[in-house]
Amino acid sequence: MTAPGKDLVIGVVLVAIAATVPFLFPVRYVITQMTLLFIYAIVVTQWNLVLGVAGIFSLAQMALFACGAYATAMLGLYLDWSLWAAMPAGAMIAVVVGLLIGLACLRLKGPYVALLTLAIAQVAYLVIITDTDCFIRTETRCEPFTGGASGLRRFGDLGLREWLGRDWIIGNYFVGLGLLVAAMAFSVAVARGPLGLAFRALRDNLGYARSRGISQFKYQLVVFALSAFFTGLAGAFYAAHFKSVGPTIFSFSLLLLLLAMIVVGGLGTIWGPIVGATLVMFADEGLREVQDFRTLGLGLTLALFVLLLPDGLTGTASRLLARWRGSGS
Amino acid sequence: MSDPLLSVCQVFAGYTGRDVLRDLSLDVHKGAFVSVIGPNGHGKSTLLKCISGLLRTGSGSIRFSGDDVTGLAAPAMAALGLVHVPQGDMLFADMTVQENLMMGAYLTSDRAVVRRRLDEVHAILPRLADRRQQLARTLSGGERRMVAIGRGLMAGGRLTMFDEPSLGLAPVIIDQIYDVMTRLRESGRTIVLVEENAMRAARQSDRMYLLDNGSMAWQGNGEEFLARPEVIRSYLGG
Amino acid sequence: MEVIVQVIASGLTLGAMYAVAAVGLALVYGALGMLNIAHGAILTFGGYAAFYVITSLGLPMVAGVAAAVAAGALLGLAIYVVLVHGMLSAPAFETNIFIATFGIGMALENVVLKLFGAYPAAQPLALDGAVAVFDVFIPVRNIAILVAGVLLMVATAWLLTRTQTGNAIRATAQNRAAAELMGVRVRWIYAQVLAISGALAGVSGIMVSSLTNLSPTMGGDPMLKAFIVCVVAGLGNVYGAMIAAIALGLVEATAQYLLGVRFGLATLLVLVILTLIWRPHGLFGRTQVQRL
Amino acid sequence: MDGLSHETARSPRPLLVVDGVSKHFGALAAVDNLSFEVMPGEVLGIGGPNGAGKTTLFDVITGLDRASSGRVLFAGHDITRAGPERICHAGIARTFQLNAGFDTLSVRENIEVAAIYGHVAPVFPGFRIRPVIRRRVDAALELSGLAGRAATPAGELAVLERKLLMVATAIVTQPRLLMLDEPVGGLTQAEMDAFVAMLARIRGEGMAIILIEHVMRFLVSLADRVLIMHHGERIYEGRPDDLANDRRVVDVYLGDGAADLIRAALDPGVVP
Repeated sequence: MTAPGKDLVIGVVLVAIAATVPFLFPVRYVITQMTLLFIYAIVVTQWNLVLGVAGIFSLAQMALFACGAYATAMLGLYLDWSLWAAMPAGAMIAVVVGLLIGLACLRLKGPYVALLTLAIAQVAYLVIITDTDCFIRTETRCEPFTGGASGLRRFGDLGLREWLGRDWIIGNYFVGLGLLVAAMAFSVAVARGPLGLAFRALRDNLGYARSRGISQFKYQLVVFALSAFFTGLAGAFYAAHFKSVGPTIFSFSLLLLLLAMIVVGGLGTIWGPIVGATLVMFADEGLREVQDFRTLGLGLTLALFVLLLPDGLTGTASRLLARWRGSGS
Repeated sequence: MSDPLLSVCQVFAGYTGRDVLRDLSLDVHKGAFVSVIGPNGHGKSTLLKCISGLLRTGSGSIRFSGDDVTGLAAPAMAALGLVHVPQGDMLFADMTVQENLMMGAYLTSDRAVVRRRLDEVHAILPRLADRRQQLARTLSGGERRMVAIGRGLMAGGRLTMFDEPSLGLAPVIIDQIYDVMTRLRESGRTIVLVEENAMRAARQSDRMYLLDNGSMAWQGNGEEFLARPEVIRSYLGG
Repeated sequence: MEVIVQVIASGLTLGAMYAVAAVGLALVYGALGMLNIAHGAILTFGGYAAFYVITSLGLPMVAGVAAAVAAGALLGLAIYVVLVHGMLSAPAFETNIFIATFGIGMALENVVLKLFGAYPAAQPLALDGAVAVFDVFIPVRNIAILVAGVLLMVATAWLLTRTQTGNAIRATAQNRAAAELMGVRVRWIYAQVLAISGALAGVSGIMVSSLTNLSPTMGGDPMLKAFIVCVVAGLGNVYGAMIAAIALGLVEATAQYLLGVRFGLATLLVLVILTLIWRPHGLFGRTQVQRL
Repeated sequence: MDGLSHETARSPRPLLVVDGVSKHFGALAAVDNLSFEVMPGEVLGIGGPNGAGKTTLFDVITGLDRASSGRVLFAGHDITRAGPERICHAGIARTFQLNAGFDTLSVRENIEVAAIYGHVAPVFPGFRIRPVIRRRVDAALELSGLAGRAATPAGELAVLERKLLMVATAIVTQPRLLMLDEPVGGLTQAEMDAFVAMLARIRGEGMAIILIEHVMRFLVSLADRVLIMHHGERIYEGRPDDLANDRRVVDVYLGDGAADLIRAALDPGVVP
C-alpha cells in the first residue's frame, strides 16, 4: 500500500474509534478528558512539525496556543464577537506571532533557539501575571486587560447548548475531533509532501539544502506560520470549550506533558505525536491514584525514553518492522 | 634485527560503510625516521588516527613496544608514550602558547622533567619562547604549526607521529619546519612522518611507504625512491 | 546618593548570586555542549540539604554548607552516570540531553516536594543584621552572598587556570580529540565538570534561599536568570558569564528600582531576546565556519 | 534572473567569469586575486595540494562564502553577492568534499527535494509532487545508477553511492555548470571508472563542469583544460597533457628537484 493510502486507513480507523466513545461511555468526565486529549493532540502534531520535522528546537508552542486562546477570549469579552468568528481570528493572530518568532530565530542554532523561545514565552507569561491595572470594572471587582493571574472568564461559548441542550458537551467533543482531524490531515499532507521534504532537508544539512535551492528564510517562516495556525486554533477552542483562559497554560508541567507526548510517540514521525498523546494521557489518568507522583513519573518517562528509545514508540516500531521485513525477504 | 617499536599488521579501518585502510601493514624500528607518502585522500591520516587510538580499527592488530595495543583509546596510547601531532594542528585555541605546550606534558608529573623539555622545545623552536603568553588563536599559520610540534615534543614520547607538518604553509616556513625535522632525526628520536610532498620526505627517510587507495603500493628507503622516477611519476597519474 | 548605593548593593548581590549559578551552567555547556535544565533542581536540593542538616539534624552551619556542596556534586555526578555517559556518542546529543535533563529536573523537583512539602521554609543558614554604608543599611546576608560569590568566582578561575584538572577541562572544551591525544581521559573530565557544576549549584541554592525562602520550585527563577546570563555572554563562556552576571544583576536592580520589582525579570528577558537577535552567539561568542 | 535561461549553450561568451577574486581569513589569503573563465560545455580541472584554496574558491563561487574582493559573473550576470539558493536557481550546482547528504531522507527523497526546489524557486510547492518532477527524478536515479537504492536512507549509503547521489541531486536541478569537489577521493580504481562513465553521460548533455581533484590521473583523463592552484594563486593553466612536464607543478607536488629527476629519467638523451 502507498504511504498516503496507509495514512488514510489509520486516520479513518482512529476517527471511527473516537466517534463511538461518547456513546459507549456517556460520562461527562470521560468526554471532557477526551476533548482535552484532542486539544493536546492538535498542539503536539503541530509542534512536531517544528521540533521534529524541521528540527527547530522551539519551546514557544504554548505561547502560540495562548495567543489563540487569549485572542479568542478577548475578542469575545471586549468586542462581543461570536466565538465562531473569534476562533479563526485567534488562529490568525497566532500565525502572525509565529512568523515573528520564526524571524527572531532565523540566525540562531540549536540551544539558542530553545532559550530564545523560552524567553519569549516567559515574557508573555510575566506580562499576563503582573498585569493588575484596572481595565474594566464589574459590579463586584475590577478586571485587568489580560485577566492577570486569575485569567479571563465570561466571554461566551460555542452556543451549542441552545441546540443540543445537555448534550452540548458531546457537540464540543465533535468540534474538537473535527479540528484534530483537520490538523492531522494538514500535518500529514505537509510532512509527507514537498514542504516536509524542504523542512527535513534544511534540518539534515543546512548548507547543502541551500545549495540545492531551498531558502532557509522562506521555509523556516513557513513552518512556524503553518504550525502556529492549528496551534492557535487549538488554543481558541480550548478557551471556547472551558469558557476560561488563565496563565496556567504557560506552566512548565504542561510543557513537560506535551513534550513527553511527542518524545514517547516519536519525534519527527507522522503518527507518533498522536500515539504519544493518547498513551501519555491514558497513563496520566491511570496514575490518578498516585497524583502526587505525576510529575516525577512524567519526568522520568521523558528521560528514559530519550536515553533508551530516542526514536519513540512509533519510530522504534517502524525500524524493527523494517528490519524484520528486511531479514524476511 | 630487533623487534620493531611499532608494528601495524594487516589493518582494515574506516568510517561508516567504507574501509579507508585495506590490509595495511607497516613496521617502525626504534630510532628510525619513517615516512608515509601518497596523494591526499588515500588513508595516510586515517592510518595515524588508527595507531593513536582516535579511530577504531576494523580488523588487524597493532603492537607497540611489544604489547598488543589494538583497540586502546587515545589517552591510553598517549600514556604508553605514543605522540600524535595531528593534521590541522588542533590547538587549544583559547589557551596561551605556554599552556598549549604544558598540555603536551599533561601525563608527566615530574616538574623538573617538564621544565627541561620546555627548555629543549624553546631551543628548537625559539619563536615559541617569544610568544609564550599569546593566545593560540591569534597566531599565524606557521606559528601554530610550531606550537603543535612543540606540544608533541613536550610529551617526550617514545614515538612521535607528524601528520603533514608542512601543510598549507609558505615555502620559507616549510623549510624551517623541515629544519626542525632534521634536528629531531639527528637527536635520535623515532619518527613517523606523513607527507604529500614525497621528494622532501625522501631526503630524510630511512624507510618510505607509499600509500595508494588505502593499501601499501611500494616501500623502500629514501634513496631507492629517488632512484625510481616511475614510482614518483605514478604519483601524478602520468 | 542613597538610592544609587542601594541599587548598586542589591545589583551586586543579585549578580554574585547569578554568577555562581551561571558559571556552573557555562562550565557544563562549554565542556560537553550540554544545556543542563536540571541545574535549577540541583540548586533546590542544595538549599534543602543545608536546611535538613541544620534544622532537622541540628548540626552546625558549616555542615550545612558541606551538605549542600555534597548533594549538588553527587546529583551532578549521578546525571553524568545515568544520562550523559550513555548518550554522549548517540546522535542529536544536544537536543536529547536538553529533553532528558528537563525531565530529570521536573522529577527532582517533585521529589523535593514529596520530601519537604509545598510550604516555604526559612533557610536557617542566613545571617541577620545590617551594615550602614553611606547611610544606607545593607543586610549582612547580602554582603555575605557578595563575598561568597566573589570567593567562588576566584576559586573557579583558580581551578580552571592554575590546576592540572582545570587545564584538562579547558583543553577538553576547546578541542576534545586533541585533549585525548594529550592523554586526557575525557569522560572522567566530563564527570568532574558535572560534579563541580552541581557543587556550585548547591551553594547557589543556599544563597537564593537565604534571600527568599526554601520552596520546591525555588530553582526555576535563578536557573532562568543563569541561562539569560549564559546566553548574553555566549554559551559556554565561563569568564563572560561572570561579567554578564554582575552586569545583569545591576541591570535588574536598576529596572526594579525604576520600573517596579515585577519588571525586573521581564527586562532581563527582553534584553536576552534583543541580544540574540542582534548577536546570535551572545556578546562574547564567536561564529564558527563549518565545512560540508 | 529570468534572462539567464534564454542563453544558448553555443554562445561564444564565457559561461563563468571569475574576475580577480580573493578570499581572506584574517591574515591568510585562501584565494589570492584569481581570475579564470569557463566556456559552455567545457570541463575545467582544478588541482593543487591540500590547503591551496580550491574548496574555498568553490564556496565563494556558489555563495556559501563571500569573496573579500573581486567579481563572479555567471552567464553575464553578477552573482558575487547572491546567496546559495539564487546561485543554484541561476544554474550552478555543486557537490561537496565531505559527501553531504540529507541523511534521514531516502535516496529518492534526496533527489526529489533538489528537483522541486533547485531549478526555479516554487512560489508554493504544493502538497503533491508533480508528475514532471517525478519523471526528472526517475531519470536522475537511472543516470546515477541508484535506482535500486531509491528507498534507502542516504545516511546508510557507502561512499561511492553518496558521491553518486550528490551528483544526481546536482544534475536534477538542471544546471548549466556542474562543480564537483573531489568527486573520486577515496574511491577504488573500479569505482573511479564507474564514476567517469557517469560523468561521460552527463557531458553528453552539454553541461560545463569544473572539478577539483587530487587524483591526477582522473583529472587529466577528464579535463579539457587544467588549472593548478597553490597558496590561493594559479601556478598553471593549460592542456592536461603538458601538466607533468611543468616544472612548477611537479615541484609543488613532489618537492624541489623532482622535475629534473623526472625529465632526466624520461629523456633518454640525458644521463642523470
